[in-house]
Amino acid sequence: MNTPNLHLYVLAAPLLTAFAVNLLGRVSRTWIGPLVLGALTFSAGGALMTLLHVLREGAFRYTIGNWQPPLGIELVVDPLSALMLLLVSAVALLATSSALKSVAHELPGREHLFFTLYMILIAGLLGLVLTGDAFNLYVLLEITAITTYGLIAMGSGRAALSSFNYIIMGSIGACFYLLGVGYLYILTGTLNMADIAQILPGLDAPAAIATAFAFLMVGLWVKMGLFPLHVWLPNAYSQAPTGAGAMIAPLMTKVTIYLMIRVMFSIFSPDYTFLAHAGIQAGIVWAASLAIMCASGLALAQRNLRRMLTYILVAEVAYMVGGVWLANGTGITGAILHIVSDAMMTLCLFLAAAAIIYRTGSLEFDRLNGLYRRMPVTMAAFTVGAFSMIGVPPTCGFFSKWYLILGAVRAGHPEFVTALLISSLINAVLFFRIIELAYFQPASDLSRSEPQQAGEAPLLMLSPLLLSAVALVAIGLGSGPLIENIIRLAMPPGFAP
Amino acid sequence: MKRLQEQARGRDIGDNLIIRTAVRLLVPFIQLFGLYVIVHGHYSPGGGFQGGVILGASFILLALAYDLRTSLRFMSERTNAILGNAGVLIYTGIALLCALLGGMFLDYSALDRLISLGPIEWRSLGIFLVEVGVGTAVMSIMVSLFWDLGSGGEMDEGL
Amino acid sequence: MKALAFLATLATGIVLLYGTRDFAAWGDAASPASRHVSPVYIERAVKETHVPNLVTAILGDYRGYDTMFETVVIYCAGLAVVCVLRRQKT
Amino acid sequence: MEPLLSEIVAKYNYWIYVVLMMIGFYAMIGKRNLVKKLLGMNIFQTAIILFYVSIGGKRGGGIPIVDKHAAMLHGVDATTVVNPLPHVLMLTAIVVSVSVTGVALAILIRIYRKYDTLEEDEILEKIGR
Repeated sequence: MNTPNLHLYVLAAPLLTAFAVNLLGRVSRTWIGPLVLGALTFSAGGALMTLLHVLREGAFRYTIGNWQPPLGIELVVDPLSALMLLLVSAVALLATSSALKSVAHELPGREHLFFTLYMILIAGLLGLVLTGDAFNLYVLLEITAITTYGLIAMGSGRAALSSFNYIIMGSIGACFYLLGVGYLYILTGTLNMADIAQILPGLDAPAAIATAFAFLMVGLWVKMGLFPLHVWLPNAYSQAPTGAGAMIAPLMTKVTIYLMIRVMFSIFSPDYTFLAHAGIQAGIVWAASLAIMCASGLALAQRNLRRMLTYILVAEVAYMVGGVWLANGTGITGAILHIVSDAMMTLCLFLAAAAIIYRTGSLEFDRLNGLYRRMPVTMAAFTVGAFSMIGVPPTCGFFSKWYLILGAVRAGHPEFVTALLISSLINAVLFFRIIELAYFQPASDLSRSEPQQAGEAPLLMLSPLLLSAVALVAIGLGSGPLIENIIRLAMPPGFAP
Repeated sequence: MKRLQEQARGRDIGDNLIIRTAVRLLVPFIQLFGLYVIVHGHYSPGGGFQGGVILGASFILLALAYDLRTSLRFMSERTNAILGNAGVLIYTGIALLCALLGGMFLDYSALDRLISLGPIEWRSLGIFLVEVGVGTAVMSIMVSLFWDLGSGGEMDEGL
Repeated sequence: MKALAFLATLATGIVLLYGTRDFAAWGDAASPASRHVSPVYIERAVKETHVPNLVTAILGDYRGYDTMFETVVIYCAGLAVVCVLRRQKT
Repeated sequence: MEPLLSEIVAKYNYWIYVVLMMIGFYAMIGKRNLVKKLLGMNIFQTAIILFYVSIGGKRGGGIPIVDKHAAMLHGVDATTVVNPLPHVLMLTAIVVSVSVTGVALAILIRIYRKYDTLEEDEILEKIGR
């Protein structure tokens, strides 16, 4: 099955399934599960084959509609995007099988609406990973945004207000991005990333190029929730329905960081990004270091597991932004490896949170008492995820952090090293507090009286959780070959791990 | 939402013989014009979005002049949802069909292998087909947006 | 808060205007945007697609991928509104 | 003063869009009423649409619909037709903006149902209580 269109079938499968889910789900709910899981399994398999194909034969470009690149829209399938394709489809597959249970529990009667939006969101993320056209990127960014607004607003409590704030911030981000693309279009007359990259160095327009670069970057930073621009993120992600949160949280920010890497290296050259404006590169690393510390500090103040996780997520975003802006091969390797490992560990922790919420109905810290006795398997997986977040050796969190720290040392940014170490320390405090609560404290009488509290989560939630925990260790142990065989090829020209 | 609806009912908005008659006369022509804008998109300003919005506006006008139930009588919620899905499916289906027939994604000239018309004619026809899909989807979504926003999701009286 | 918002707005506006310094004057037929890709569209679209309305030709064919996702966007919007507004049937 | 004035006159389209953009952006981040924020978003997006459409402008250019037979026989002179690409892009952006506005309005209706107000301060007060 080695067709040239395979990577597009990966994208088309969830998209077409979304419509099928909407049509058939009205008739009968039983169709939804098999359809969704089948399509995503197909996507994950296709993504794996695409990655193998790229590794074997090298990167290739694909023109939609058979129009030559500056005219038509071009897709870029290089090792980095193929890796992201596999990551997105695998994470989506794991998150979905857990979401099937929790959505039936939280939103009864609206599963078909939920999963239609959900599948389109996955298709949008896969499209974002593949695209090689600056404007197409905006359209896909808006697809992922609109589906996310809808999914978040389906949550209960303050979800509607959080979703509205997200709409305002997300629109600012997208509009800034669009302005940046407009400036580049005026200067170059094309929207194709590779074509822009070819024309830009020959232009004599420093002010306009700098403006375009600034607006593209700020737009993406708003979208990914880099620290001072993060205000919408914790509310939105922690109040979404658990099924949606478990996919949005691991993927949205990571894919946006991937887009930032694309913009920095595929539209602009590394030379321009890092060297054209003195002080910018060092300034952003400083800002990222501050962001890590502030976000970690804010995480300490939270009293709800999912809110705490979202603040850790904000800190992790700053890890990766800082890692990319370290401007050396080791830092960028660390950032790319951290995209993979952070997606997996966020997935693992959010899936554990989903399982806990499915059984106990709450994630407040004082309700977590005695969870190890009641849900041993869930909490074991949670512990693996927590260790990875802290950076304990056999898990992948350690290796990516190691590369980030090594990169920071080589680039001479002690403040970034300090921030990473302090943040790891804070993570250790955060997670050991929970582990202490859940392991040593006896179950409170309050929760004992509830009928639902006994036992583990259902198998459909438990198996993706365990798989993601195993994946954390596997990626950790296999990080050497991963870097050697994939990430080394995915580096921008002129950088080596 | 309920309070606003009470107010609207108290002032008899739209409950006017002239408006109702005029709307009843206008709606078929608006729909005809919408169809014209969709199918004539190749030769004059227009296309799927514009025509779809005009078609949707005709139903919205009905809902404004009468009430929401009247427009639901002309097009049920179920039909509307199926039309919306069908519109998007036409587009994505054609895109996928091109790929399955051995061309690139969205390469309409690949459809030539299905019925032989010549690749360039197929490009023209392909554009037309997707515009029809877009028009259907946009009409259905515009109507459903109005129904939902106008009645606060209740699908009863509307504004 | 308001002052901060005003300052941010002002800064954004100034940066945007500063960026326009390098642009060609409005309506200049020799500007890069009118020279690089768009003439190719104008000259070849009719021959390659048999559609005299260039906007339709580009929308439906050259950039059909964008348009496909744009249709999906509006479909999502309709669905999201239903998701948000319809009350749960109890 | 003289060079600045001639600069403004030559590129007045950018000045207009920047002013509109600033109005919208200020409303989005400075206003406390949720509907005003949404209106600000619409103004912002309109500004961007104007910006793009003005890029496509060409002095002496006609509409981007050509005579099919003449074009097939003799080809088209690119300078006589405005740039159609920004128009296409903005059709997409308009649809996106309509969609976002629709979703935002739906969410506002839900917020109003729950809190009975659309002033951000009052909502936050009600949540705090």
